[in-house]
Amino acid sequence: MELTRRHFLKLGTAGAFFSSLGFDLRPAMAEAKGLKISRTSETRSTCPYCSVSCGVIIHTLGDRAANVTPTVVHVEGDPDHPINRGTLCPKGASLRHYVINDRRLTKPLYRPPGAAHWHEVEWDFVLTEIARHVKDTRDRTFQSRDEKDRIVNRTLGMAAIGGCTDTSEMNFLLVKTMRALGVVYLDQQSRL
Amino acid sequence: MPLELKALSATNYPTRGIRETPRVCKLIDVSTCIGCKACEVACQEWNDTPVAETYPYTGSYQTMPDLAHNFWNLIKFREAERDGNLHWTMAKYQCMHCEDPGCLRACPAPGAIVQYTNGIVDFVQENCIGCQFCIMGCPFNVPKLSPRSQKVYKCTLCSDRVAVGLEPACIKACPTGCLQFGTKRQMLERALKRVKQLRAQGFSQASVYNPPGVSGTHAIYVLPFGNRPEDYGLPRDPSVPWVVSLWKGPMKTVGSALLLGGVLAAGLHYLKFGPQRVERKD
Amino acid sequence: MTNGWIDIGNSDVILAMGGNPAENHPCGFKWVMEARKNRGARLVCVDPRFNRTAAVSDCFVQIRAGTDIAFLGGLINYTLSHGLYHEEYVRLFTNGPFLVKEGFSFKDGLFSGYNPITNTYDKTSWQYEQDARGYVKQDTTMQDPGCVFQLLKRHYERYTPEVVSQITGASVKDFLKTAEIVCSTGTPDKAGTIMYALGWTHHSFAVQIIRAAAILQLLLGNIGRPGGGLNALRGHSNIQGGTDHGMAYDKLPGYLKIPPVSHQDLKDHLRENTPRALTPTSMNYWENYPEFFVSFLKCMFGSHANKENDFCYHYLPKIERDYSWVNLFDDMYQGKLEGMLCFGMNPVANGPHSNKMIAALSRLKWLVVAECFETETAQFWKAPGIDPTTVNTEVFLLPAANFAEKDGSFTNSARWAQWKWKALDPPGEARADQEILSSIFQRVCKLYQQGGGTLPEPILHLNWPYSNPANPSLEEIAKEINGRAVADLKDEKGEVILKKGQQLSSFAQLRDDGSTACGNWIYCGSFTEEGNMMMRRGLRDPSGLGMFPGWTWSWPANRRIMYNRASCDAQGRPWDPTRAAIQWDGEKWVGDTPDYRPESPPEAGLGAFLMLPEGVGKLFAPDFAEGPFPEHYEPVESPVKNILHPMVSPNPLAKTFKSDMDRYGSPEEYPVVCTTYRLTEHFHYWTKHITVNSELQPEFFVEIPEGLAEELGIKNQQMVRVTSARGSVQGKALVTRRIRPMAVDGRRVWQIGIPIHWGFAGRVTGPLANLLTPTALDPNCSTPEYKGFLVKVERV
Amino acid sequence: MKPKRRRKRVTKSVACELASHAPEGAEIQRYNLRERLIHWTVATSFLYLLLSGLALYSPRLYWISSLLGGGTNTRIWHPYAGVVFFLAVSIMTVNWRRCLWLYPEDWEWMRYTWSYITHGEEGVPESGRFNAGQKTLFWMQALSGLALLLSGVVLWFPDKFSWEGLGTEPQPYSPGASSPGLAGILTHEVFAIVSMGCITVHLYMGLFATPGALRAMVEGKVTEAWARTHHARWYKRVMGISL
Repeated sequence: MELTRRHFLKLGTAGAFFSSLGFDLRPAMAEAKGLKISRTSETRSTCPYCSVSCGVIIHTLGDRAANVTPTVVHVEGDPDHPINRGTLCPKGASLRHYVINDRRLTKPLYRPPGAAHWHEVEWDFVLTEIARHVKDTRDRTFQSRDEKDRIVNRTLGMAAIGGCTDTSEMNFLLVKTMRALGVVYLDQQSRL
Repeated sequence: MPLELKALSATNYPTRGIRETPRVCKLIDVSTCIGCKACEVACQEWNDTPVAETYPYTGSYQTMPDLAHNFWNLIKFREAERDGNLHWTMAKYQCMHCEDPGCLRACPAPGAIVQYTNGIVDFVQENCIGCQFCIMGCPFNVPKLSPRSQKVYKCTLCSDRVAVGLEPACIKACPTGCLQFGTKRQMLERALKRVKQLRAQGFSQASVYNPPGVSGTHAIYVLPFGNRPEDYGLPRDPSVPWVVSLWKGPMKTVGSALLLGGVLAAGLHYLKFGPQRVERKD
Repeated sequence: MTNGWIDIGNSDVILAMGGNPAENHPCGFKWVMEARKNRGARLVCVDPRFNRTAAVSDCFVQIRAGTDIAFLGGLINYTLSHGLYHEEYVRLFTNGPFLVKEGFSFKDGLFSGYNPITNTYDKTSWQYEQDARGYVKQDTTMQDPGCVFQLLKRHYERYTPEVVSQITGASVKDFLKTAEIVCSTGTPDKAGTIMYALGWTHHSFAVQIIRAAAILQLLLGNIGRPGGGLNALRGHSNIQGGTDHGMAYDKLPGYLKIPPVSHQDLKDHLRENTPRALTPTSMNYWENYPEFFVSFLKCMFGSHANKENDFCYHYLPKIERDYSWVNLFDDMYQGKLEGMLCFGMNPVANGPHSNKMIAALSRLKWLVVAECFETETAQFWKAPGIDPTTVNTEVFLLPAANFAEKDGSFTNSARWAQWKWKALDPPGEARADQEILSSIFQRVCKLYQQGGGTLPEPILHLNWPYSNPANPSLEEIAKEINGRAVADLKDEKGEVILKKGQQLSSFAQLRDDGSTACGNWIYCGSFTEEGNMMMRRGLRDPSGLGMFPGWTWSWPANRRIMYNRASCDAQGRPWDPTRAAIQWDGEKWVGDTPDYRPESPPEAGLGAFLMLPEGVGKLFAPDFAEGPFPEHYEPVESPVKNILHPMVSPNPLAKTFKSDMDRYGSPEEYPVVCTTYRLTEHFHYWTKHITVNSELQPEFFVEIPEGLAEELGIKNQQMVRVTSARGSVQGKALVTRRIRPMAVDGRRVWQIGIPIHWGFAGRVTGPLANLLTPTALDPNCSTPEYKGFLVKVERV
Repeated sequence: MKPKRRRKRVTKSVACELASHAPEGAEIQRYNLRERLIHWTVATSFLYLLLSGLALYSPRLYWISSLLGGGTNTRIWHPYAGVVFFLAVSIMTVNWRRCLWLYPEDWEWMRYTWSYITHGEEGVPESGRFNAGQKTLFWMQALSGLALLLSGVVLWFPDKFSWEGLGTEPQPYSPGASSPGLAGILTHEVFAIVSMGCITVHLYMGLFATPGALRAMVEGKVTEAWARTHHARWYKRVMGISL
């Protein structure tokens, strides 16, 4: 849900007039500093950190016109949110740096066995390789029946963990796909 | 809530405009501060004050020993034993926005420090000449010089936000309601109510910190142990340093009078006695 | 959480124990402050450290890490012996009047039925006396010595203030002060809440701590009431959603069970999971397990699932033992696994015994990590002290989008499923996790289609109804989770209530005949024909209690307070009219969504706890591993013997491991109790990548009490080394008065604290706290014992 | 001290300085090039200090900073000018230390100050190269200069001279009056006023009240009559007229 921010009138004249001898500084004083979020796009989101799940507003640069690549310029609490009512903790308040961060991963990385460094690779390569590994491991370690000849239909050589940092929908998809693959080693942060 | 000027540094002519604006105030209820530092981050985030890449460990939970040119809002952590009970006090520290600001009085650059009618004392870096007199004039040791820009910075009470009807960033962020914002009257009322509550809870010394030495401030505190402001990192009886008062007051007058008097005396002397001609004896 | 964050503002007494909400949930803690300011509520903090919650509490008591059951047992005893319990509530809404079978006993730290060889309990002697119809015999006067209430009294008699003090290290005075405040809410006009988090769950008897708290809250009549409840604060924004959607080895979405090996067909499984009502008034809602389970299978396998093939029951894997986290890594360490997919998780940092985690990972053939940042897990092969050339694991590190770069819902600990919107695209080539997962899965499908392989059907028959199979939209998945009618749904009169293909609006519409498909029954109603309920932003609050029924959507059925029937007396009138969750208006229950049959009059006396076969809250719970009543056991690594029963000192059922890396320390060698914790400035292992947070808390440190520092000659900011039986960490000392020495059983015991937020990957690095933590598990939920283990401290 | 010995030394010094002997009726060299260079260095730096100082001293005069390149430039260059000024004055002091020393006859002269001011020439003792008024003015100026330099350094580097900067315990709560910076402000202000007072007198005397004085400092020469009138004793010594 995006709301267009109200357009705040700029106060005073933007171009301040300085008389040559600096006698009158009043116009400069009367000019309010521009509000940095007055023309940003607002997106309602939820803080990804703790389980209070505070509402946050992400302010992105630009009005989403075709030629704009938005970046986050500010994050603030969502004052409408009944729990946090606009407030945030020091982690939520620094969310901008979580999104815009020079340490973010931007390329798939691959580390062959025994290598001491990462290799930048293409998506197609990693997806193909992973799919092959998944299938091979499943085929190799799939157990249809246990030692007592009971149907178990499970993949014992593969584990999947994760989810708590992601959406419920992603969690569901993870459970759905992993159970279909027969994975029994399935767990997440809730146990930790 | 448009900003209207009340006072400009180093300016003799009247600056006060005709619009009436409510006087704003920040209330810091120390008894509800959990030291989460949301205000510290909100301040940095809103004001885009970048931080250093290397960080010294202070040996306590406190972020840094003192305010900095790019850190205008600091929670001071102190462990104190009172009546056999351990108290871990956390109190936010920032510009107090004095009604009678020592910084503004000490500043020699016209318009580098302004006071709006709503009570906000703001530094206008475009006009700042970097002389640091404000630092000496401040009884709270708040303004800090940026080594890079050679200008002085401090909390603006988010004048840009307040001007368009938003609350300061720290106030908005504060999760526990320890920080509140409104008119000075409302905040004083609220503070007194809270003091009453605290006294009923056994904090017999609870009081409001609104130091009269600077004619009151636009950031006021509720202190559970109001008799010991030092425990919260606040000065006991802050006032504009007498040197600043003397310097910007009587001394300016007397000095100017003396100088002007000297020039006048010289003129008079010239008129009455004229120059001393050389004797022509030969 | 049984209640919710805002509801804490309705409390009179708040006990923060086993959690540090001021530090870890500041925005939720706001409501504690509101309660204090608006209601004059009192906040009690019980913790091993004087933390930020303690700083603003009315009463702080320091206890030794891992002695929570002793403290809570003391509170239970105080409540019972001083007659402070809410008697009518206990009679109406708990199993206090239930009679327990004759043979039940407790002696020397063990309940009846203990088998020392298998180290398990035979629970038959813990069952209720039943009458001819199979219903539980009751004594409503609660005087029968065999009734739960009397058994409870007897069990906790031993927890006198003196004993509590000896075990926990808190003084008798402090304990009594706490007890007086906490146990003051056993009256209809008072409500008290308990806030807990990982300080309780990180023990080898974690579940029993929470059980003890539940018993206390039931005795005080606080469950189901506004301002009451037992509130798990939880640690991650969507940990609740993850749990709800079955991200656990033994669960399926909606807390359905992954079939055990013993259930060889669907009928078995449904029968074994459909409980029988234990009282005539029990609603026993799990009775509907077949509806939920079949609808889930329909959702999974779509048209392939039909009655004839048991709805593809055998496409699901079966389990026969614990495959949870620590077992997973133990098996991995033993070389039993080949590969792992890891989405947004960092086991090296957050599992116990990091060194074992690293050793385990290096025995994998392949590892896939999808993350925003390069984590310790992704780069485990270059961890300090590891020679990368010796590690043969193939590692794929996939750049993932973060929260702002995708939409979807997070469910908070108050069960609110809240939709969020996408703000911008992921950076560079980063992709959303669902796209990564689907792309992998689609490729796996293709491989199976092309080259066959072992049992390809579950994969090829998996229902994949998304418009872009390689990148399903989360909205489509949300609709799938909610569920839809597979055929026209008709009511008893034969009238169509929902047409084929329409979204379901309530789990009451679920069928076990395959005519409905539902991904997660508890989320049924979250995305109906009216649209996405999780997007709602209504701010109406008719009750004035902060329930906000129009704000997003809360499971189950948009209910904000669980067990809310218990907030009213037998006649359906609220215990406290100023805080009415629901009430009977003569025709139906009004207020919050009732946790009850909406039209059932109070006179019908239907049980208030509708999910339980008992129909009432369980003071006595025969279904937990180590006993129906919580008993104090020492942590696996403890400085002292259990003074209640020295022969059974730690939890007899606690699970420990036997590999060469699993070592446990003795108090002689490791005399100091250590606990790990979070700081408010950091989030888990994420924010060490962020400058701002790293500035607020720049470095790993060790919180050491002043007296211990003096003994060891340590000054503030000096480097110290903390060593456990498993590893050691070095950091600067933070010498503080906030942790005090304790007299435990006549001995002086020191405690130290270690924050967890650092690791070897990040903008700022530091030692992993989990290098120290033990691999000891709770028998019920397999949570490791991160809190309260033994270390030694030295100056470097 | 023995006056006799001192006298002797002075005589020698003056003789040294005035090597060139002007013929009767012609002009006398009063200041050599080096002296004039130093004087004008002092004067220029003082003028800059005066203007920039005035800009910072009073808001009414802040406009002067515009002439000097703006407030920030004014603030930046003022202390450097101060250092130049102080160095030049130091050289001047060393050079003129003897002719600027206050001797017993100067104390005698001072008794006739009023008479000197009112041109009531009666009884004003003849003066040497500089009269006692000039000497006093110089010393006041030099001492102010020293005080301004010292206090100026404190104001130049306030962080170094804060309590923290000085290595003592931080005292952020003591009202600022006790901080070295504030002492600096007070000192700087007082001596700036003294200094400005002195310069007023000096300028008046040099530009208006004593025709020929400016020429002496520009061209270095004075007429014999001028010398006789204003510095009779000096004149006689230069001319070799016995005392």
